[in-house]
Amino acid sequence: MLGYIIRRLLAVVPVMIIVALFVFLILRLTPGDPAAILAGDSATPAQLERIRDRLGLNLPLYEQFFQWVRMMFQGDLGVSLISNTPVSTMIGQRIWPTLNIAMLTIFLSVLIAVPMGVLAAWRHRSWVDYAVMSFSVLGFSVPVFVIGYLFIQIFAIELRWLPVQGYTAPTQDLLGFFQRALLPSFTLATIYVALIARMTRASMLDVLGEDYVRTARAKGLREGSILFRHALRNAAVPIMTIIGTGFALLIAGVVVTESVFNIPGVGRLTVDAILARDYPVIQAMILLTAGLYVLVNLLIDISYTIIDPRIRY
Amino acid sequence: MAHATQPSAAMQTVLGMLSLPRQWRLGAGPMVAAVVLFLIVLSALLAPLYVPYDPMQMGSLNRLQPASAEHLLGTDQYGRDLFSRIMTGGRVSLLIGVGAALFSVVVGMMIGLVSGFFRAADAVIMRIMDSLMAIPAILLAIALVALSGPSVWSVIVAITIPEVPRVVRLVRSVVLGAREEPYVEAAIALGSSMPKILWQHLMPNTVPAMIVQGTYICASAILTEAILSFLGAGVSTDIPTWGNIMAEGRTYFQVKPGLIFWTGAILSLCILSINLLGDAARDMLDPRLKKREA
Amino acid sequence: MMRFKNDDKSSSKAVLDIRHLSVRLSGEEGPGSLVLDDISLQVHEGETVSLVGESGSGKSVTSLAVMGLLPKGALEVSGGEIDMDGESLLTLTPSQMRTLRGQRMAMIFQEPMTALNPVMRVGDQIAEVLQTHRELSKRDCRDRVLDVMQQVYLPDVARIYGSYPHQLSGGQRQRIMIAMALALEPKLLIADEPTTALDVTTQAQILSLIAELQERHGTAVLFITHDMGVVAEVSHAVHVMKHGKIVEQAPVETLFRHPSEEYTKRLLRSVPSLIPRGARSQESTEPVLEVSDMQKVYSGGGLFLRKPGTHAARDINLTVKRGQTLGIVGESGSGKTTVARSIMRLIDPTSGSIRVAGKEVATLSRRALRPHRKHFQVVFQDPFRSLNPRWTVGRSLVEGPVNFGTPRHEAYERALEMMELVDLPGDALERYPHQFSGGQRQRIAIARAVMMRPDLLVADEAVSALDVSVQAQVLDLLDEVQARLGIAILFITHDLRVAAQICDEVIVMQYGAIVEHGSAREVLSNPRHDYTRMLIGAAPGREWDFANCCELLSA
Amino acid sequence: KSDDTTITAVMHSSLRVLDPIITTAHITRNHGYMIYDVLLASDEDFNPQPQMADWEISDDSLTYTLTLREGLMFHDGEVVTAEDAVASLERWGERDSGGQLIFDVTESLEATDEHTITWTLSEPYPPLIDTLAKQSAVPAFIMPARIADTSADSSISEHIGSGPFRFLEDEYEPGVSVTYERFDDYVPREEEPSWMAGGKVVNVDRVVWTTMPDAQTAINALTTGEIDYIEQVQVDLLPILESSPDVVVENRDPLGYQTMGRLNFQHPPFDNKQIRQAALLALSQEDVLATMMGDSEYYEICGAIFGCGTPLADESGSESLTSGGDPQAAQQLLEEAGYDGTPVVLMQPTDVTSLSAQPVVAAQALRQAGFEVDMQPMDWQTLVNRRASMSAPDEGGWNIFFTNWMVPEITSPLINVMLNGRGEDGWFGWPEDEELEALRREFIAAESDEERQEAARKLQVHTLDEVIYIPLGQYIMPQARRDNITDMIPSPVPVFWNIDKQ
Ligand SMILES: Nc1ncnc2c1ncn2[C@@H]1O[C@H](COP(=O)(O)OP(=O)(O)OP(=O)(O)O)[C@@H](O)[C@H]1O
Ligand SMILES: Nc1ncnc2c1ncn2[C@@H]1O[C@H](COP(=O)(O)OP(=O)(O)OP(=O)(O)O)[C@@H](O)[C@H]1O
Ligand SMILES: [Mg+2]
Ligand SMILES: [Mg+2]
Repeated sequence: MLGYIIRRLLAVVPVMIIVALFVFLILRLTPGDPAAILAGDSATPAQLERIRDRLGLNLPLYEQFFQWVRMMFQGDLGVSLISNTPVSTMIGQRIWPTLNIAMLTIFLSVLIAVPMGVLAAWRHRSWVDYAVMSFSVLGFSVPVFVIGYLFIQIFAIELRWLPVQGYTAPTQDLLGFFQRALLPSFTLATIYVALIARMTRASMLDVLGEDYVRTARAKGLREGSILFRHALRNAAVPIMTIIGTGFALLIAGVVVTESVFNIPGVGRLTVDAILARDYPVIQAMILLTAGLYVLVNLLIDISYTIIDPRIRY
Repeated sequence: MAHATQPSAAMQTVLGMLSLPRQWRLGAGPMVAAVVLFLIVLSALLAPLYVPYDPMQMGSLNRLQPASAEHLLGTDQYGRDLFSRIMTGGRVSLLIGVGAALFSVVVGMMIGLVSGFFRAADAVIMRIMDSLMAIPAILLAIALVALSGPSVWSVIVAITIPEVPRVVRLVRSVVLGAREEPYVEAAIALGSSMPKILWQHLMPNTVPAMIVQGTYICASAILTEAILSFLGAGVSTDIPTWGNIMAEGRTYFQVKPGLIFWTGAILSLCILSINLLGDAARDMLDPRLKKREA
Repeated sequence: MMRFKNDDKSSSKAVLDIRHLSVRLSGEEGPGSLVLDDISLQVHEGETVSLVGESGSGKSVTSLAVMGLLPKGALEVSGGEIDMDGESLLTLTPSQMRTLRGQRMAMIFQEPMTALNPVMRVGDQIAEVLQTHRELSKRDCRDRVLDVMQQVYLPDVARIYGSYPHQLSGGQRQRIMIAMALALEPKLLIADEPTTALDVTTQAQILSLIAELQERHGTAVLFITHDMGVVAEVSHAVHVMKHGKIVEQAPVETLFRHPSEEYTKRLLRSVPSLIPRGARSQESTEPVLEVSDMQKVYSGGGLFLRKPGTHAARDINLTVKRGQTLGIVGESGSGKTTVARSIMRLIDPTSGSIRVAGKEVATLSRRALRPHRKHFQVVFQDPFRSLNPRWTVGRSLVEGPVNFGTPRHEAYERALEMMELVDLPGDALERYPHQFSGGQRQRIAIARAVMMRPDLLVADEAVSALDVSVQAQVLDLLDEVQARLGIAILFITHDLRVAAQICDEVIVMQYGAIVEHGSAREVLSNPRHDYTRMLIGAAPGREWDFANCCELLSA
Repeated sequence: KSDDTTITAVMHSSLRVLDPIITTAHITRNHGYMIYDVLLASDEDFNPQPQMADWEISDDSLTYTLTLREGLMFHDGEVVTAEDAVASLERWGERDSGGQLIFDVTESLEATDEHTITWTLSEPYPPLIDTLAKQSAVPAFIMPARIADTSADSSISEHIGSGPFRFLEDEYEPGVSVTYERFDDYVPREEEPSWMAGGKVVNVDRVVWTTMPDAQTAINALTTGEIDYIEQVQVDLLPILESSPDVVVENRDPLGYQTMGRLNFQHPPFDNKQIRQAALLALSQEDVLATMMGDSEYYEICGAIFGCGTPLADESGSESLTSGGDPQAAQQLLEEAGYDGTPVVLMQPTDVTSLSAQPVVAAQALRQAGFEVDMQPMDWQTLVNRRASMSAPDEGGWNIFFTNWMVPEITSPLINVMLNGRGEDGWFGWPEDEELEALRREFIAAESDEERQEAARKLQVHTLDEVIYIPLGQYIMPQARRDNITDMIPSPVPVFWNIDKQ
């Protein structure tokens, strides 16, 4: 197992290389020109050309690539083409809000969704089941911003319990963090709750008919421990996967929610960078997410072996 | 939906006439769902025949009208008839939603089965998936459009590619457990080929998860399409799609909530039906559940 | 001299009282057919009542009905009453039922593989019973569990406590089930074929354990088994079931000496004799299976630190010739299944050579092995899980032949024939595995393997769940196929009677190694190794001639 | 520091480029006005006024002497010298198109002493003072010489000016927020503030510019008082604010924006003058503006290429545009011109709200007039890239796109980049038009206001006749503030001096 973990961690390197190459190619294939956004509307072609030279955008592709890779190996993520700030500083500022909110969201989602799904499976085709399904349908098909606006309207504007927008770091003011992170987290959580609850239900239904559930009943266990200790654990692998990939998605940043609640996270950073073709920022962001994904996925994979001892790699 | 029971009965007879095996006949709930879905698809397909206005016809003096006899659901910010737009919008949206869900599930399923079953392939495939997962859909969409021009298909592909690794992970996770089941060993002992074991023994285990994930992808693709359109990487924003109507309606959320409400309602109805059908399908696939029916 | 239990318990308090119980299939359209038809039986304090009879006759369903655990939506009680200690069980609320279960009534399920939670350590699964019903500290609880595990004669309890079900042998799992049921010393114990996977010595120990429990607590035991020897030794009274009805009931001695019903007589006649049959003429010397110096060590796993492995098979050497049957008997957990699975290449042997029909298979890749699969087939020890729960039985049956080119309809026809041969109705092909009884599933598994017409058949406890008459029928079937096709059979069993009747040669295993090897006659009537002697000495009902309803003359 | 007054303002976009010389982005220009000062500035009557310096013009109009006033200091504590000003002007001159014209006729630009800048020309250039004082697109901001020495093609990396606010580098998060602090050593002029001219007296301690990508959120935050000010409110969202008594909605900028369309002269069908005219005839300002803005209070139909409400405004030749379009005439003209149905590639930027309606309305109008229209959606960056492509429309080129200008950016032929007839050297669309060039020269040479007006009128007529570009009218984006924010100066650039927070 230890060997496996080490092998997986080492695999970060090829993953990064694939991602780097891929991203680099995609970016250079996409039309758009950071020089143009730098210079604004009334720049002349000659001026643009000079800026492009200056930014190194006129070098041959492979040279740009190797230069970038070389810098990466020296731990230098480069400088934003647009704002001229070091990319590491920019990401450093932006990653924490996203991470913190992602963790809160996943925590809330799991807390709410798993019992919901278990209940729905337990009371298959009862009103609980249908209620969970209706909630999930809404969670899937109502755009996030609508949920966000509704929360804001109710909790921030009508009731004035929580602020409308913004972000406070938990290290700075824990209460402030929760006040500002609660609405966005719940907003994000709706879709995850929907997804996780459905998955839990689906997975539990498979398990509840198994003989060992009957054995557990024969032992006189309470329904709760039958469901959560015996059945849920057997159903947990796909649920864990959904939670894991959900978390991975969240740490990549979720643009719409970040916009609605004005959270300075990496989601907006990435989209802004893509729209401005700020290559170093995009490249660094994607590499970072790739790295995080490798890590999260490794954790998911390890969790499988803990949940289900029959799973071996 | 009050009148939906009648066509349901009719459908029952039709199915009866087709003399489908009994286990393929649906209960009342799924039956209604099937009919509703059928009606939605049909009304989207036939929209050009019956909608009162050209869904792209603007009237600058007609902006954001409330519902009236003239405009059943009012008009949008360009003075276009909302009813006509919503009904027509289903065409592109359903294509994208269903297309993206189908593609990602099918592709993800194949890769996931192989990856989950063969330890040797797993390491390589999953690392490629990890890499794919990191590419943002937006970027992909912009690049794809640049390469092949804007079209519904590039939207579907752009949405599908980042979705595939997640499906793969899910399928693989189910397979990792299922491959240890004795009946898989039994199949090996009976000389079943790998494709057969993957497809016939292991795949059905993934169906419940795939139904959940598939409906989710379907819905989220319909909504994501709007985001891509707004980056110019999708279908043109004046072509109505449910995603576009809602995304454009975002600004008018408080001024004219109908833009989002009605579109959201029909989308929800659609997803609800798909969900009900999915549940029915999974129950059909699981003999133990079928028996547990009340 | 056979000693039946003659102390009459019918005067003591009835712990379990079943009156006119009927259970039927519940379906969407109207009331389904009856699975249990007007069953009545009583078990008194300290009494052991055996339930024997045809496989699929409703023995397990009866016990599930008592426990209130009939599968929802599939089976339901349609009439009658079940009382425990005078309390009507059918009217209890779920939570009242819950307090009864585990504490005052416990059940040992028929198929331990599926009845144990695959993702929980078995020790914890036992501990759970204690934690639910008793206030115990963690430490005490663990000690108590280890203690119970020792009582059921599990070896190496510390390792087994931390093992998962799939890491245990069939008999070990079964003992876990037993430990779980006995942990709280219940008032009523329902044991549904609790010893099918146990070798006779262990079986004897478990049976005396139960007897001891009865002595101390006056536990009432409802004992379901196919092993007439066991019935003869443990029961006070016997009920014989057929087609969902109780056809005969009598005190044990009466039943064995003077069976009245034709079915009972037939049943008793079918009990195989312990005396090995005469050696068959050896036509062929062509070896179908040759195993030499095979070893298997299961690695220990562990998240970070590798735990020590289990050496489950050591230096295994054996040969099976065409048309010959080689029996493997031995202690539970001695590595029999391991040997079988290695031969089938379902697990990779650690070292050694395995040749099937002249082909070295120990080192072949899975892919390269596939074309050879039709030459050797296996019947698994746990038939339920070896059938895909989502597939109809028919589909499972034709899978193999279709893989090797038989047209589907032809394979179906053959499957239909096979159903008849193993005494299952033809409509069984359209049903799903969970709708069958344990013995029925086992027959399906046998049918599936035989359908393939292999050169080598590995049968791991293939007839343990069958009532003796069906068992006889299946054994005949095997015999016949063997005669016709010259199949070589590797037959793993705990039932020495069965071994005596069908094996040409017998291997005795203990602690992963072969301790004795010889012709069946030699090994069974003239054992040399201590362990073999012990084994034979422990065979239940050794002194009784079931077919003739009297003591064996030689005994 | 808790009793500091801070104004939190949501600006129209996020500040990501910090160098006000390298880019023409409005937000960066606004940032420039916060931390830098200018030598001369224009007041609300478009008249140049002294700001950092006074000026004198020699009688032969060839020598300009600018004298810095006392007390000017950079944020790093250094005194502002003429050297700094010269270096800054030179860098500006490389980037600004108006500046380039001056440097084309410059003989020398020198710091003759610590406070005096002497600018000698080789031939008279009447608009020099106006150009130095203009407030858009690239004002001549003054920065320390060491920073101004940076090449005009790379961004500066130090942000030190002599303006009324200091830039707090540590608190800057690109794309999120910028924080400015009052520069205590700034010495304002005595005069009343008027647009960019006059005394810049700062009454608050800090100004924070944040970006809120979601307009709805910004409005909600304003109603709850989490922010103080929104620079631009989408007109459609104004009804939401009606119910908030402590929020004031008003027009700060009297001029607003001009929206316009540009055709590609290099490729068919718009290489044909008649077809260009047909396109112009097909369009109606009313339709475009109403669709864009909804409420007619916030737009103005205006046929003047230099923008209405400006000194050179003149609406000759724009009758069809301003009176609802003339599809019949367009159709007829199109037929006469022998339009062969070549599809017109119309680029539609989808991620810029203020530009998403024009293409849609125009496409509909053009189709009605008989054009084949191929409207292609794309993000603004792709558009910016593509409009620079001179390839044929079906090979990655284009035929029409739309954009908006702040009116001060187009008020005169000197700064209006579209009035350039030098073909491939000119602005996207690349008309080759000798007459246009001649008219522009005539304007530059004009000595009196009358001559200038006349030249401008000729340009107006010529521009619409040749369809150099199509003005589609003017619109205003109202601003919203909490009512405790007072005394904000009306101006095209939102300024944070003079403003107070109660
Ligand atoms: N879930 C079910 N659905 C339908 N039929 C069932 C179900 N479970 C059991 N049966 C049927 O009920 C009958 C009695 O089954 P039961 O398991 O009680 O037999 P049994 O006497 O225990 O047999 P065995 O000795 O083989 O275990 C069988 O014919 C079986 O096919
Ligand atoms: N997957 C495994 N991992 C670790 N140990 C195992 C595993 N499978 C079996 N064992 C151990 O190997 C030994 C031999 O097991 P095996 O199943 O071969 O016994 P058996 O002879 O078939 O016993 P029984 O008669 O009880 O079925 C047992 O002690 C068991 O605990
Ligand atoms: Mg049974
Ligand atoms: Mg075994």
